[in-house]
Amino acid sequence: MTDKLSNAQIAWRAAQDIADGAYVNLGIGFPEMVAKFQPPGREAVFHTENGVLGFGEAPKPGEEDWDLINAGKKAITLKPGSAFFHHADSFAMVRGGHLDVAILGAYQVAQNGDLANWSTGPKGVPAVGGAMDLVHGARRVAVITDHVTKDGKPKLLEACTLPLTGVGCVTRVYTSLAVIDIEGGKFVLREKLPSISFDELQALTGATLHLDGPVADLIVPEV
Amino acid sequence: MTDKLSNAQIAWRAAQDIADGAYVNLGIGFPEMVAKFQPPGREAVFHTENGVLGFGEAPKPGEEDWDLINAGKKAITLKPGSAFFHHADSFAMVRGGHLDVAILGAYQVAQNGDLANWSTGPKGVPAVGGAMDLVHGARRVAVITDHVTKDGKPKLLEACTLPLTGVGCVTRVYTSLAVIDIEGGKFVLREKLPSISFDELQALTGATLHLDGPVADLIVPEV
Amino acid sequence: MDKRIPTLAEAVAGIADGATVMIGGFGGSGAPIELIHALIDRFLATGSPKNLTVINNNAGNGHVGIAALIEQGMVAKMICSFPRSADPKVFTDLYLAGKIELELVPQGTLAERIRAGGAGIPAFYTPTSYGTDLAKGKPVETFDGRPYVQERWLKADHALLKAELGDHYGNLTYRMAARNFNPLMAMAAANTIVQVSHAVEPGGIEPEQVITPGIFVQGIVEVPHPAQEEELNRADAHYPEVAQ
Amino acid sequence: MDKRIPTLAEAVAGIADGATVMIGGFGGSGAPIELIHALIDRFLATGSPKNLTVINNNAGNGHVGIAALIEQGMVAKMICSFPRSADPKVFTDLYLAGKIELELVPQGTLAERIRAGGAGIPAFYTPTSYGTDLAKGKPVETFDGRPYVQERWLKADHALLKAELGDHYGNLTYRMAARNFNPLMAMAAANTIVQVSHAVEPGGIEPEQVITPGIFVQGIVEVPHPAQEEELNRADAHYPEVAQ
Repeated sequence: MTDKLSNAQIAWRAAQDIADGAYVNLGIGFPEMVAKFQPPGREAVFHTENGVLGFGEAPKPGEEDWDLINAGKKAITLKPGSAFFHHADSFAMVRGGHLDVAILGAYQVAQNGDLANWSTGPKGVPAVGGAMDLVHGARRVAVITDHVTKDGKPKLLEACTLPLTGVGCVTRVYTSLAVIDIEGGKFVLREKLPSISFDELQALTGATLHLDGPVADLIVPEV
Repeated sequence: MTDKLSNAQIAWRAAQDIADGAYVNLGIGFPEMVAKFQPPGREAVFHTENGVLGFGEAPKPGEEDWDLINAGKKAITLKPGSAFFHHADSFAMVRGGHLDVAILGAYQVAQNGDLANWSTGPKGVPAVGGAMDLVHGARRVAVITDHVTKDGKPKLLEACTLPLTGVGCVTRVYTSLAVIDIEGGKFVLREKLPSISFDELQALTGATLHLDGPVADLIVPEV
Repeated sequence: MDKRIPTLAEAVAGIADGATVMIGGFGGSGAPIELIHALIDRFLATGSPKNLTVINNNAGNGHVGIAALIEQGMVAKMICSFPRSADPKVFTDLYLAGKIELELVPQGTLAERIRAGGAGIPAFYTPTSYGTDLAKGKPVETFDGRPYVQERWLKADHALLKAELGDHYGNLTYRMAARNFNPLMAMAAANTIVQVSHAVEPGGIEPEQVITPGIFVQGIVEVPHPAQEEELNRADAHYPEVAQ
Repeated sequence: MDKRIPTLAEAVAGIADGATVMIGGFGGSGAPIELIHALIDRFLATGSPKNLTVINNNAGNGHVGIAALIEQGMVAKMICSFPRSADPKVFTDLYLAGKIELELVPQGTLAERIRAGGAGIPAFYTPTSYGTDLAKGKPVETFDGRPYVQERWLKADHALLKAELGDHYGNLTYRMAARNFNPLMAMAAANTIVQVSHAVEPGGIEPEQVITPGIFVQGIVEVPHPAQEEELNRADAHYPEVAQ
């Protein structure tokens, strides 16, 4: 196995594509990390499903107010210019196309943009939350993920085998090895770690990687 | 022509049927008069389509604030416990069945409860406002009206001839001569002026008046 | 992030010929008179925008605001619930002459269609208008034994709105019943421009008191002491001013 | 008009076996812990209510609130978006044993279905869940070339909610993100009962700051200094209290 980006580094890379002034929803867990890496001089406004816009980072331990949480039920803080609203207004923002970008985790992504990130099958208690709304609402839906599963199997596939979250919704995938766009039903490689060859990357990917112009080096600082 | 109730007296009679604690919408114009005649000891809360609940009477001339108006665009005042909301929430109250009663004017009412009160035909500029929502939203839809048109023609009919506002929506009609319920597709006479005979009333009504128990005297004070 | 626009002229500069424009207000309450008049100024100076589709509960009163917009011949179509008014001459004359189109929508359906546009709901069912002329041609479906009419969302290219407070992020509050359609239209337009009576710094509106969150707003322009349509009409005002 | 109810016991007295009950809150934020515990008290004393259908975003955490309600065996069915939790034992065990029914609904669809119930909209279309297992069996229609799933309204016999301020008319405000589903559920239940942290006189809430107008509320009961589910769970609380 070659070098790969840490989760923090994947989040850093995804953060570089968030424009100044963007309204952003970050999925529960790993994607929340993207907020830490906003480039200097750019300001994004973060949305959480449970009715807060413009929140800030976590409070210090012991200073939590449990009426002020995010969709992951973690305590948050407010920044000047924040707003509260109820769940129907919150999902009007989502479904109505008012979010510029949603960044989500994934179990699997297919080359046509299908996403599977809510269920690993019929075992256990199913839970979907707001993921199905986000994938059909935000103007741009991006995924951050390890390039392969813990046991080394591809997560980028010709077709998802797990239950779908949404159909044809993902347009860019930031992995631990590469940045890949989804265009016209194909994976198009944009950036890859300099330490991995195209053929090595292709071998770790469950569908054909296409080229459309030069592939940039994916260079991410230690974070 | 026999004696008849004034508009104020019709409004007075309709007001007697509004229970304590009722949420009420009064149509533009003549129905607005009902608010003046709330019986002592009873409190109704008035709703207006443009987003106010719990408003009071008109301000003194010269003291109007034109950001504080009712659906008829007349200036109103606030009472303690009032609330503002937007138009979608306002019609959620209407359509969602949260109003106890709506009292509306009518061009025509049919014995099956059909109401025509928005258009006198293809001439002129059509305008519907909130009437079509109110007739299918409030738990009880009552009409107040002269018993006949200005030229003496019946307004209570077997079937409306003017464009409908709603189908089968009216359950009680307060006229200048009588109080009539609509039940099972029939006009059922409940009260009439003592000075008019049943046959005289029937002659002024465009559909059969049914009896279901005794007919009370419609006695209304000078107001 | 700072959504403030310095002038009314810049605020309305992006509205093109043929655009669909939602205009806030119910009668004169909440009507963005200064934004509308800025649009008229632009039209008088440049001949554009024209052929507008305007969405508002009414079709203007007197000779200011929406009535003045119609009077200038800038409006090809009105979508509204109550185009009659105490002084209806402008719209009425054009309508009866067949020179302006009207889509008449029940008021609650109009509000809900606009909200649906903002909320990503392409269609919904309502009992309103079932069995009436206004339901003609629309799909009907029965739920739980009761018939309902299918209605479609309404969206717009632009919304011109009036609010009380507005901060740099576009968070808004409204003054009393001037709220009406304004928060809904903010959601349903691609470009929502708001005249605010007081521009405040971020933090100048309590987060719990925000009525329209800034995500729905593209620009605000401060108009202190805005004109009130009702008062203009009582003074028989015309826009642009005419020699009496 | 005075919608105040003196005691929690009276506030929950009207809930019958088999009732559908919406319970406000998202996780512990906005969860009406005291109302839920009053319902458990009634069940322990009388054996009723049971066979409840409960609508909430989640399926409880730890051993208080909704989790305790489920633990008592009072709940036959949950309608929610995210029944998994950090301490999911109660719901999970019953669900995997086939002893409790689950209707899983995407969170935005859940919110919109509840709002639709309150707003008299029997059905609407959403892009959410199209092409997924959760859309199975639901009508699909194409609007403007894009497929949408038809969803039905959700209503309830009762709603148990938590608010910050409540006046005699039932006008409510909420504290920060504790708003969440509470205002929607207030609209969608025939009998909406709210625990408020501060009961105030009419006029004690500015009309522009009312979030839930009183027309949607049947009763309020004052619960000063309400418990916070998250804090109870961090203290490993159980309801009713158990010997450790």
